[in-house]
Amino acid sequence: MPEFYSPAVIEHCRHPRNAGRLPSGDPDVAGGEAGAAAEGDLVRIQIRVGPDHVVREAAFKAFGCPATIAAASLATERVLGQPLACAVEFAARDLAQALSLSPDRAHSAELARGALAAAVEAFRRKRGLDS
Amino acid sequence: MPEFYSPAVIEHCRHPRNAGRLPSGDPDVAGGEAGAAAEGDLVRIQIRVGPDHVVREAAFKAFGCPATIAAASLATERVLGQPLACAVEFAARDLAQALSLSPDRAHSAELARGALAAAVEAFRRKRGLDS
Amino acid sequence: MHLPIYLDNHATTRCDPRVVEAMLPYFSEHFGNASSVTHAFGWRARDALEAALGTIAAALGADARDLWLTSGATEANNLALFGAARARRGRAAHIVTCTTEHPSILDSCRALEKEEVRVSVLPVNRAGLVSPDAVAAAIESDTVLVSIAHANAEIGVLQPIAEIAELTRARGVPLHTDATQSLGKVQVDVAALGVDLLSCSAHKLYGPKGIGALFVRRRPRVPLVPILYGGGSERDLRSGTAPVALAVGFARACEIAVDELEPEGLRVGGLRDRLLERLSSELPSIRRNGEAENVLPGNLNLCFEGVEGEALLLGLPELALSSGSACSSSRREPSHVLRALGLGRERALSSIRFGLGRFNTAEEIEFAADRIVEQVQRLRSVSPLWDDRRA
Amino acid sequence: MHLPIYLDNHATTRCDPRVVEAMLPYFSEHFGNASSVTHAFGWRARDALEAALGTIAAALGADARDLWLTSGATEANNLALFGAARARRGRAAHIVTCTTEHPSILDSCRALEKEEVRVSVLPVNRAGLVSPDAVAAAIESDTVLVSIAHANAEIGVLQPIAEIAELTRARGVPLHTDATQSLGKVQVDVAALGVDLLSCSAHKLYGPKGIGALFVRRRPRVPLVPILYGGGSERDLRSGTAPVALAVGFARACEIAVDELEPEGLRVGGLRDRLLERLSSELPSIRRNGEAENVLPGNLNLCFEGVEGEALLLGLPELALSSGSACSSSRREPSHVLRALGLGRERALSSIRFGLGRFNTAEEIEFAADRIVEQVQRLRSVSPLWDDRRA
Ligand SMILES: Cc1ncc(COP(=O)(O)O)c(C=O)c1O
Ligand SMILES: Cc1ncc(COP(=O)(O)O)c(C=O)c1O
Repeated sequence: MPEFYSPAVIEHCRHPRNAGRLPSGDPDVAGGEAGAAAEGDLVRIQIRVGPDHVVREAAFKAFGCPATIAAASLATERVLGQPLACAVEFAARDLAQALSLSPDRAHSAELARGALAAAVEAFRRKRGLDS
Repeated sequence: MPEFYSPAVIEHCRHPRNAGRLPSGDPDVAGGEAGAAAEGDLVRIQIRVGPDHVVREAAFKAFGCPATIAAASLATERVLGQPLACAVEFAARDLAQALSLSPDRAHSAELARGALAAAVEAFRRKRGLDS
Repeated sequence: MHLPIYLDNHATTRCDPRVVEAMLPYFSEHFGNASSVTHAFGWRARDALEAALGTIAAALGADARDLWLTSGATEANNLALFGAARARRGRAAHIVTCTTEHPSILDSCRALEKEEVRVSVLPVNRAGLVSPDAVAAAIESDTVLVSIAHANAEIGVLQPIAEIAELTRARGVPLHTDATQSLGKVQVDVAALGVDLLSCSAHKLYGPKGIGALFVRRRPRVPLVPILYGGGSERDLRSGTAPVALAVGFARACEIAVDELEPEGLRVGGLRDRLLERLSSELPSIRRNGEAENVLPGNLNLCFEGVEGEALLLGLPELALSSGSACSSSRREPSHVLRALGLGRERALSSIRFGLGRFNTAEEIEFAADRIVEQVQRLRSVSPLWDDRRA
Repeated sequence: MHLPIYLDNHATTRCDPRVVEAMLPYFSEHFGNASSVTHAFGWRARDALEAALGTIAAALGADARDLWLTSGATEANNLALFGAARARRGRAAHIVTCTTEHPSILDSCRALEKEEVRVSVLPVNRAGLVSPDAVAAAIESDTVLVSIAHANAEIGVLQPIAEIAELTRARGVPLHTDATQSLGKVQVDVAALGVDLLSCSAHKLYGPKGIGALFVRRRPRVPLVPILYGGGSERDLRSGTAPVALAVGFARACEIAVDELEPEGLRVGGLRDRLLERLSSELPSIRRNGEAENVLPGNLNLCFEGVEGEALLLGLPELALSSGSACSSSRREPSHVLRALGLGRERALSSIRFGLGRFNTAEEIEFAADRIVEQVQRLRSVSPLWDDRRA
């Protein structure tokens, strides 16, 4: 699909970073999801957050078009080392641009951001932090 | 035009028999015509009739499609040696068939017959014969 | 083995070198216009055209006089539908078709609705089959045409055309079938099928793109008006300079396909079965879409649960495959055919169409199976749906 | 010298070997479907198609996005006329054209009249020219299209399109021109001509039969509805699998024609002038039909008084010539174009159309002249009309 997808999308889709799952029972792990399989895209992202509130580990699973898989992959890569407070902003800003997504695939970046935001939110809730 | 025209038409059109004119002033010569240039076909046939009322010579001029030229040519060939009384019948019978004319070119045979009939008629009139 | 391996023979096919060879002299040597009646270039062209029409017609069990060349099956389908509807000249008209038809049928129907033609689009069952009884029941007093494809372009299923024909004939309604995918792959005979109109296209059977045909039965004659006018006689259904070289190519393509129909059907069907066997034995949770019995030999439409089709194709650059019909895969809409079978969006988007054909080899199929198994496994390991299913 | 000599280049042309060479790889090697977006076969086809569209558009001074490939000029003309008329969706519509148009225009108009579209068919003068003022005067408030061919297929005369365009533009009415005969022979530029729609066909400029195009200006956009539906998007004017090989051939044909336009125009025009010079110096009473100034370089339409055209052609088996337009010469109807010039049936039937082209040589023209002089003399010696004239 070089026709539709940038080299970055192709690279991430063929060699996803951080694909997999973290043990959801761990107290420092939380996850979120966005999308719906019935709609054709589902992204799940988990994060492990250090005591310093910095994201130490991330993992994703995605069902969807190559752009969706790539966006999730790139988001988990970028979120590493980010303080929780601005993790979503840092990781998800300009995802669409970084992957050169065409406007009709911008939705994919939104899903990655949504799943990440949900994971951060879930972590806060789990820890009783204010969001 | 092998597509439309039989070998007989092609042969007669490329090598017409008896093309030309007889001296119309001669007392034993008479001519007739059929068709109209404005309609796309004009056939003139002249005959020279012997004292025995047998056609001794014939000539034609034709403007029209190959079938018309061929029909006139064949008619002048066939009429030679025919007694005036049955000249038209003998010369013009089955002209269309002899030339394998398609139904939409049957008109050509009609013109040759018409011109020949007119020539016979003109001869009769010229000589004061009953028609 | 040449990569990528072409497995998209429903979209189009490689022009058979024997077809190209047959066409070649008609470009620069015998290049006349078949309607030039005054010289040898024209006669030669017309002879070639008539011989070609005869050969194509013979492949359909039809008479050459009942065959109209078109620019492809799209035009043939449009001619059948618009031609039949407009022949009513403004009087009420009704058409019966089904949900799994090609866009050249369904979009034409939509356009006809703007011309006040009523259209009944019948459902199909899970197998992709339309019910002959439903067709019969849908016929109204002003039905001008029933149009049901012979073989479907995505799931390859063969509709019970002969059965439908019995019912339409009893009601006096003309039956059209789009045989674009079936011609040259399975037996196609207008008498056996009992159809009044039939569309086909050369490029689906190893012929050139840009030529197809519509068969129009003369007795009883189906009333049709042309969609292209220009110099034909009153009863001509199609005007325009006949593309003689393409017609010759189409004819040669038919000839080869008919000659090799049985052995090729077995060979290609065997490759398809082998592919299915390998994939289903090495991968859990794959499902075949559509009827499994009455299917084109080269067709296989599979749903790989938990794996999105485009992502899978991106992992398979060595294989030329389609995740839907060629026409719709630029938008990310799940195939209307798969949806018509009752598949949800997810399952439809997880499906891949395999179209095996004349030039595929056993070696290619083994290679393809290896790669597909590997990629499906890899993507499933990334898939949240696969997680859920295992849970 | 190869016999018969082809002098019927208005009917169709020999596909240039360079064109065939360009097409060849797109039959069996790069054979993909340009709408297959999921694999390299499709991308390659789409790239080739887009490059071809660019080249064809450039030959017209147009933008590739304004160009729609069709199966030929017949389809392009039908699309322009039906498309414009039906875009009115049942509201009153009126079309202006002229008597010397190709049957694909005139027959379409006749069919449109059955759909309640009014058509004004303007006369031409003795030279074959339509009057721009008459066009302007014919425009009504509901005129949806003016359609006047750029060059006539029988007498080669070039209409004053740019002048007409000024008047139609002032009235806000789209102008269509059928440039089938002119493209590749004389300069054709949509901006210079000022047209909104333009039809052309590859096989008239040494390209393959079965492909043509309609240029449709986007700004201001001419409202058109398609005549072929099927899988295209809402704004697509044409559906159906694009014949990539033919498009590549069409493009190559345009490229060559544009490259060689001037020298070839001079060369072919020179051959034509030489033929005319020889015939008119060696034969009395021959008359040229149509305008003598603004004519296609390869066109010569001559009336040989007293000699019927078909009979003359039968005497000239070494020459491939037409006694009328290719489309109508199977019925023995005098050319509607010649009749439109005011020629009587006799004179029209005594006319021969010469279409000289790229592959004609000076040697061929001398040979042709020899044979024609000989045969005209022979047939005049058999002609009663010739007798009368001499009398
Ligand atoms: C079933 C079916 N009908 C019609 C068509 C259209 O054929 P063509 O490309 O010849 O217009 C196709 C292929 O695209 C098809 O698969
Ligand atoms: C002026 C003109 N318009 C249209 C056509 C039709 O072109 P095509 O053969 O591409 O349908 C022709 C030739 O036949 C023509 O000469």
